[in-house]
Amino acid sequence: MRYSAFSLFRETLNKHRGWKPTWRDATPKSTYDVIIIGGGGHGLATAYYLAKEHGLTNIAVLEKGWLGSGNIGRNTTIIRSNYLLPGNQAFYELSMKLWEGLEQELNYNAMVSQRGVLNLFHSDGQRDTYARRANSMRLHGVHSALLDADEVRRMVPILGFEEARFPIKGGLWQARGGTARHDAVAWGYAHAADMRGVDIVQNCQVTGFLREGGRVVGVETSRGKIRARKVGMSVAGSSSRVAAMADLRLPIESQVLQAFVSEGIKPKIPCVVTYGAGHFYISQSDKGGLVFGGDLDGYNSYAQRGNLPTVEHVLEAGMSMMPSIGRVRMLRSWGGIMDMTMDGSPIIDRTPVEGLYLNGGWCYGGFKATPAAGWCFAHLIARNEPHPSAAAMRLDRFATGHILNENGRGAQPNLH
Amino acid sequence: MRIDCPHCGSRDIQEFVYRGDASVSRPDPDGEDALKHFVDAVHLRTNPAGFHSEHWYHSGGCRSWVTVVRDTLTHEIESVGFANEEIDR
Amino acid sequence: MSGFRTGGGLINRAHRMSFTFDGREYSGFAGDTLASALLASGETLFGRSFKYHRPRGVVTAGPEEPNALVEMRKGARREPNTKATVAELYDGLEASSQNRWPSLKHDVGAVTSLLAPFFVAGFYYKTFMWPASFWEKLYEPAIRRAAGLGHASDEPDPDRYEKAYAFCDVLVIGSGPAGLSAALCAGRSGARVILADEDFALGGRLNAERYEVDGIAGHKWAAGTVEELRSLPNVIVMPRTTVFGAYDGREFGLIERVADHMPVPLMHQPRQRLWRVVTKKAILASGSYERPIPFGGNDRPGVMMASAVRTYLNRYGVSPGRRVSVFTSSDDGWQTARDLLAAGVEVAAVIDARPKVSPALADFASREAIRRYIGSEVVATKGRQSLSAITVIDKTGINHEIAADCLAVSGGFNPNLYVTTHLGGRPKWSDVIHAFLPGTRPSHIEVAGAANGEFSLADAFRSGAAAGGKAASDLGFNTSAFELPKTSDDAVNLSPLWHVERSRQKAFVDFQHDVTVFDVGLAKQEGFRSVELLKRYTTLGMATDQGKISAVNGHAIMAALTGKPMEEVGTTVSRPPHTPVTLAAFAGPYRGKHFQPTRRAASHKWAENAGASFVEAGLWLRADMFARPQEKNWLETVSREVTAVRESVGFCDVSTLGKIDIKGSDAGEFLNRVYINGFGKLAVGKARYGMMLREDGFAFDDGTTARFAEDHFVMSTTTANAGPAMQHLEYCRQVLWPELDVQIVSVTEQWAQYAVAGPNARAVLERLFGNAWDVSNEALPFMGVRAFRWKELPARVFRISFSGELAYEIAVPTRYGEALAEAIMEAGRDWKIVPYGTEALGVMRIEKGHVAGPELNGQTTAADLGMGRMMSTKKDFIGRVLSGRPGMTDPDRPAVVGLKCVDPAQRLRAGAHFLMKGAEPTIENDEGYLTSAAYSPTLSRWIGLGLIRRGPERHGEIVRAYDPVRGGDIEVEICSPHQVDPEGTRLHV
Amino acid sequence: MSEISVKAVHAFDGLITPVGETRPAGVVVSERTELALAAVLARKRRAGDLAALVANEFGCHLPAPARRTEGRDISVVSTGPGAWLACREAGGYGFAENLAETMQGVASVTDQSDAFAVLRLTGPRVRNVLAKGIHLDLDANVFLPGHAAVTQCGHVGVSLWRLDDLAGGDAAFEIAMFRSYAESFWHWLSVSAAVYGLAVAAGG
Ligand SMILES: Cc1cc2nc3c(=O)[nH]c(=O)nc-3n(C[C@H](O)[C@H](O)[C@H](O)COP(=O)(O)OP(=O)(O)OC[C@H]3O[C@@H](n4cnc5c(N)ncnc54)[C@H](O)[C@@H]3O)c2cc1C
Ligand SMILES: NC(=O)c1ccc[n+]([C@@H]2O[C@H](COP(=O)([O-])OP(=O)(O)OC[C@H]3O[C@@H](n4cnc5c(N)ncnc54)[C@H](O)[C@@H]3O)[C@@H](O)[C@H]2O)c1
Ligand SMILES: Cc1cc2nc3c(=O)[nH]c(=O)nc-3n(C[C@H](O)[C@H](O)[C@H](O)COP(=O)(O)O)c2cc1C
Ligand SMILES: [Zn+2]
Repeated sequence: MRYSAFSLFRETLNKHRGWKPTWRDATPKSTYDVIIIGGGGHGLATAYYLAKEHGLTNIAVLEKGWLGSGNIGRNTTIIRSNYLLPGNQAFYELSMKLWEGLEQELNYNAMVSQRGVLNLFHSDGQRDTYARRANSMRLHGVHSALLDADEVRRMVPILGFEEARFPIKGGLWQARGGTARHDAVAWGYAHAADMRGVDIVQNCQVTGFLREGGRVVGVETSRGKIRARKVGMSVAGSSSRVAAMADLRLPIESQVLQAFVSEGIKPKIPCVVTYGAGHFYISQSDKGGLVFGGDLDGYNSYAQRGNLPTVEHVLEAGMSMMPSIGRVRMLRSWGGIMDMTMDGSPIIDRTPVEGLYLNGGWCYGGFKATPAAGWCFAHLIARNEPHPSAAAMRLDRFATGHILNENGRGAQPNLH
Repeated sequence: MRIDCPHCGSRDIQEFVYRGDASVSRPDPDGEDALKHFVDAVHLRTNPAGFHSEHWYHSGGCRSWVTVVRDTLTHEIESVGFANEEIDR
Repeated sequence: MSGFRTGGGLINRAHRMSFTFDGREYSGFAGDTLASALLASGETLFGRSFKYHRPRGVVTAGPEEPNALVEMRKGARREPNTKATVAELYDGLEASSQNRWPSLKHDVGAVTSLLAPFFVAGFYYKTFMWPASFWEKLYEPAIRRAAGLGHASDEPDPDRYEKAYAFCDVLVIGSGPAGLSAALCAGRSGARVILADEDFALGGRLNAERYEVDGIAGHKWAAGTVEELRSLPNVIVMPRTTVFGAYDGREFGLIERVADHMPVPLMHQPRQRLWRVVTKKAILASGSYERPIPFGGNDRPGVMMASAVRTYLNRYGVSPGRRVSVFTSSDDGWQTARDLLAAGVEVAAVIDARPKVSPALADFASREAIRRYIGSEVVATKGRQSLSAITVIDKTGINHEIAADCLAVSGGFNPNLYVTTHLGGRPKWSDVIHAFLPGTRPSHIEVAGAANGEFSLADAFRSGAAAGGKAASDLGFNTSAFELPKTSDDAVNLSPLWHVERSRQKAFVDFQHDVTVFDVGLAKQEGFRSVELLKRYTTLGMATDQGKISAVNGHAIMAALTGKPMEEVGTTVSRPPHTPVTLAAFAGPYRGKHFQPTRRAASHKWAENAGASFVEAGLWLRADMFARPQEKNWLETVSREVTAVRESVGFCDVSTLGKIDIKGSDAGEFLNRVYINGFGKLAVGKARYGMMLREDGFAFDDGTTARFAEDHFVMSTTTANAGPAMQHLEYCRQVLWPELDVQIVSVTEQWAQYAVAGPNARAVLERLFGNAWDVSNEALPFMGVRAFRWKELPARVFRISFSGELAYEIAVPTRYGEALAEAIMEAGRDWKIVPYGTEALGVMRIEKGHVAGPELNGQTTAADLGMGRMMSTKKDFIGRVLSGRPGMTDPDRPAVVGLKCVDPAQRLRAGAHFLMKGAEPTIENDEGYLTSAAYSPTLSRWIGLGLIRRGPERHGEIVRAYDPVRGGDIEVEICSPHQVDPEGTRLHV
Repeated sequence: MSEISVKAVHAFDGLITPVGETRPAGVVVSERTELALAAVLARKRRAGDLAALVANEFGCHLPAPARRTEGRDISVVSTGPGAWLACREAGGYGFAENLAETMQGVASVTDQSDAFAVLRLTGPRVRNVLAKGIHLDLDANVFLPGHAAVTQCGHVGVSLWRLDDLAGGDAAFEIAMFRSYAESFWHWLSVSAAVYGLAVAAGG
């Protein structure tokens, strides 16, 4: 059903009796053309673009829990396309373009909010690194700006300029960056995919692969065997576990990343701000909560929760960056399982097992990638060849040495 | 989380730096297929959900490298020992 | 006006306190909360709800409060969303209402209430999509302004916060009857006990009920017990301290509100203290939360929890109303009626939803002549901004309107089990108590009392004592028999009532977020059936109270709608913090200037006096230049410093570079394996430049390493990498090659080390050291090192050079660092020696083509940095094998070159990208980028280092340094990185 | 050229001052400026010989992990596997040099006298202060005289050891940190101890 101010008005008169499920609660069929494992943002977007751009209709998305229970439901919602390396930047810009028309495309308000992203810097060295990045963005045709301390102060006066251990010297600004309502992205893609006939199956955990002659021909699930010509994995933090069912080892470690939300307050922070002297980033949700996070806890974990030292580090940086948030209270903390790769960049590629495709390794940056990841993964599955914008995100890059390491920290996932 | 350092005793994880899977060892650089083995050792991980044997460095303490066997589902630590039992103490 | 002060209560009537709410003056007593004092003054309207801006009053008497949120204090100390029910009254307290404009009584935002039929759950996902650009401009700002409750101050929080650590055998969470008896049992055994309670008064429900314990009033028993506990040396009692989370390693997070009950903290006192407590056992005795019954108009100010009404009566001596009715589905509501009568308050009616009540209750009602409606429900309420009447539908279906200014509601109790779930435990449904009980949980957490669903007072004592005794004896302490206090038993006899179906008015499940019973139904209809989806779609349980009193009702309604049993429907995950915790408390003292420690070199004060400015280098502060008053700008200063070094002599503190002592009979072999070049054969008394890779083949760190003895090297690392380098070497030593005899220790801090550089450097050293050693070129040639004595002190000299000039680095023990700086200045006076900072250092290393941080950025290989040929082919070393991957040896990779501006008047900036002349500025035409730039006073132009595709083959070519973010696009010539003295003759003089 | 004098500057020079109400003081502090320190790292497979040597030369055991022992004119703190910090009052730079000679081939010895700044902390509230920075159980019955730890205090790495109690019964600790951190450490200490009163020991 189509959503609009008009349908809302009509349903209000109708006491809202006519609303249909946002997506059907499908029961799995025995065979599909394509099965996507994982009902997160990426899996749902992939299914949607497979249907819309590649004309496939016999598609299922299998989700082990409730829709959106993974990282799409627990991220800090930052979207941006301000990457350094060409292998990444073109991809994230494709994503940004897709974000910009997303609501109209999906007929669902995911509250994409281009309020701007400000990355602070504190030294000449950091400034030069950001200049390199900002110029690289310009070469991609993407606007970027390098602000000095005064311009930053005008934009966000409540930053900790005074008494700073690492004084703010300026910032990298991307006006088109911002946030989106994370859950609604999942629901919107689910809604739009469902409208195109995609089966979205919740509470259906993939427990193994059906293989014939080395090829994957379907999956075993908690709800029985399901056959498919092609199977795509979009399971984020579970990539290694699912890949292991196909006897694959991936260049991935699963680590926990925490995020936090404060009690709701009146508008205080106009854009997304990240700290350059510590791990901290913050924005304010439309509900008024300050949504913020920091660094990984730093060890392998599937527990979906973290520990206090990280919380303390995050807020030591947070209070240094924005000392007036001190008397606001933390309402809730949670964790997500990050599929951290060895170079901090993702993988969208075929696997060595025929019929099995991999979209993973999104580390803590895959929310902004959602539309483009779906777009490129759909392309890969449908055409069996990488999309040009994701051509660098190959699985064999570690063997060939074509590393995509944005921060230069090396093959150590917890340092990205 | 606290790690029972075999030298120092029970310490907060803040004192430790994590490195990762302790089951991978440095391949023989002169062996056959050394390149492939190095690619795998440096990059591929079993990444189990459950017990994981991993290296931590007690940087804020005795500077030992220790091997911790820990359940990645519960964070429960089963054992801690020096990373290389050969090391002189 | 409706509430009033009755007699009794645990407040100190001798200590009157005045305070303001929305600018109006009120008074209360020590021991009051803001809520009790306002209720006593007859206020009913406390705030406005989140979405519809509906008038709201107090619902509870504790931290589970959804409605009565206020802004406390003013100015920089203003804090939003404080629950009036836990805000301890102090003299001069200032509070104001929030989420309303212009005033609490007249709130324009309340028009949204008229639009409520549109504003059902999730409406915004369906609209505001057209035109697309209106979202940021119009819709979103409007939504953001309407949302959000209170205002935070924009000024930095002026208060201080502290952190602290504690260890104990038994942590008891909650000081009600269960917690007190647990603490007593464990404490008397000698175990180290910490008893924490978030309340300022210890005793839990003992302070709120009219219990008798061992023949005395319950609160007196509590006070006596607390006194005994405080007298035990092994017990720590912590009031005003919330256990907000359970973490791994048997650790708990606690927040102690040290000074929130005062206008400002005392001198030297923190406002709050964040505790991390590691315990062997924990006993959760956190009690329970009473849950409401959603019925039409149940959010009207005056509708309260029945147990809260008792708390106000018994603890604060306040009746929230003059004519109170009770709506209950268990015996507990009757208790409220009893207490009201005892306090002399009129009970208008008791409405019990159960078809039958016990004879005892019936007797009681008859005896007291209470109007009672059994098998009946409240379906509607009346009143403008506070309750004036309720509508009851009796079991025959007849409506009765009953005048009442307060309605006490009791829908049963939910154990406060949240802390048991923080480590992944899941609650389990109990059909006996019709609530969730602690389910799976870590073995070190025991639960007692109401938190464990043991709701009677006797059970609380018994289970608390048992848990405390067991914890202690499990830990090997001798526990003696514990005589349980004598009390009456009170049964609950609950029949759950999840909502009143016959209501026509809006029935609220989540008060703060305005989630109604209708919204839950809509969520179900639209497919959001999992309780987690229900939560996210409707925001049920996402408000500042985290659904403590509302969530289970919502889940039960969903269970009924979907026809599923509660154990299958389950409940949402709760997460720390248990109740909201001030952000600043997590930061403690480590914020602002003290965010990270600052490391100062021995010359710091000296440099400060010499006019230095400083720059952060990791945690260190380093002098970046020594400006003179007459100098116009930094460029003039830096150029002067460079010129002084190039023409005469300068000196620079290099102490912050990492220095690592490497000793042992295998030290040479060890270095061979970590450096790409050979060190095993380095002669004693010599130093060599070395480069280390990571195992993945990328450059890790560089520096010179000197050999002082066959079995003794001193390695130097970059300042930033000193720690990681140490860690890496320890890994190599301990894990990779434990068979080697190598010992390493950081000596960075042992030595203050200064570079003395320039054509006159030797002359200065001669003057400085006299005949302590032979400074001639023959005796100490380039790359020679030596240890010697200077004024009885151990000292070292290294003839190495970063500046490209004749240079030495001299090291003495750190406490003499300042003395050495002075001595060098003195010795160099005749040559007009100048101190120089990191800026000049940077210029000179660029002139000399020495790579540093901007080139060693973790993305470059040794070959990229022009050191491909340094990689030994005779030995293995870390990173050798993976350096051979095709992507790493690709000749197209950008490699390091020097750059100079074609037009000497133009300025270069690092971060510019290289484009061919005439090429379109697109990423396809990107050739590389400028890593470092500096004005070279030696060459009188801006020069730089850069990484450019096939760079070394392109010397002499002119390309563009394209820097659109700073408006730059200038021509530069590619050249050798070594732009000054490329032959290195100056080094060897 | 005039004669160059070399004056030592100690890590806490100019920093140590009383804080808060100090009658009576909860914590008393002094800097141990004359302590000579040396890192002693056993050579491969020579730990046994080193222990024998130390017993012979100084009449004390090499301390077990997390312990400190005192011998003739020396004290030794365990800092890691095969690693100790040897201390001698007024040992000067000769201390490490002589040790190195004595231990030739058995241990690698490195002078650390100037690397660390050492404070002595005593007083009735010393544990309360340390508990604000150190995540270790310092209870009087748990962390005993002769116990030692290499750990962190706030954000600063420290070595800590407990001495015998003072005559009046107050506990006494010494805490060592890299000297460049002195100013930051002092800030932490003075702020944490202010409520109890921080006094400077006579002669300290
Ligand atoms: C705290 C936090 C903050 C973050 N912040 C940001 C940010 O600000 N910006 C940004 O761009 N990114 C951010 N991210 C990263 C981003 O959330 C993820 O990269 C992205 O959501 C991953 O893609 P997804 O949505 O498809 O993953 P998910 O939502 O995790 O989807 C994967 C799904 O697969 C399902 N699944 C797993 N195994 C199976 C199986 N065997 N069978 C069936 N289904 C299975 C899971 O249940 C899950 O629903 C953050 C992540 C976290 C945790
Ligand atoms: N009549 C009924 O139906 C009924 C129902 C439930 C409870 N009760 C009564 O309640 C009492 C239960 O005793 P109890 O000891 O189990 O609970 P309690 O409610 O008396 O005490 C719990 C205490 O824990 C504290 N607390 C809760 N969470 C905390 C946290 N995270 N950190 C620090 N402190 C925290 C509270 O401030 C409170 O003081 C009995 O008196 C019982 O009769 C009666
Ligand atoms: C951007 C964002 C905003 C959130 N805002 C709130 C909020 O206002 N209130 C709340 O209770 N939880 C909020 N949450 C957290 C969720 O309740 C929940 O913790 C998170 O989705 C992870 O799920 P889990 O805790 O159930 O594992 C928010 C989460 C995100 C990602
Ligand atoms: Zn240790």
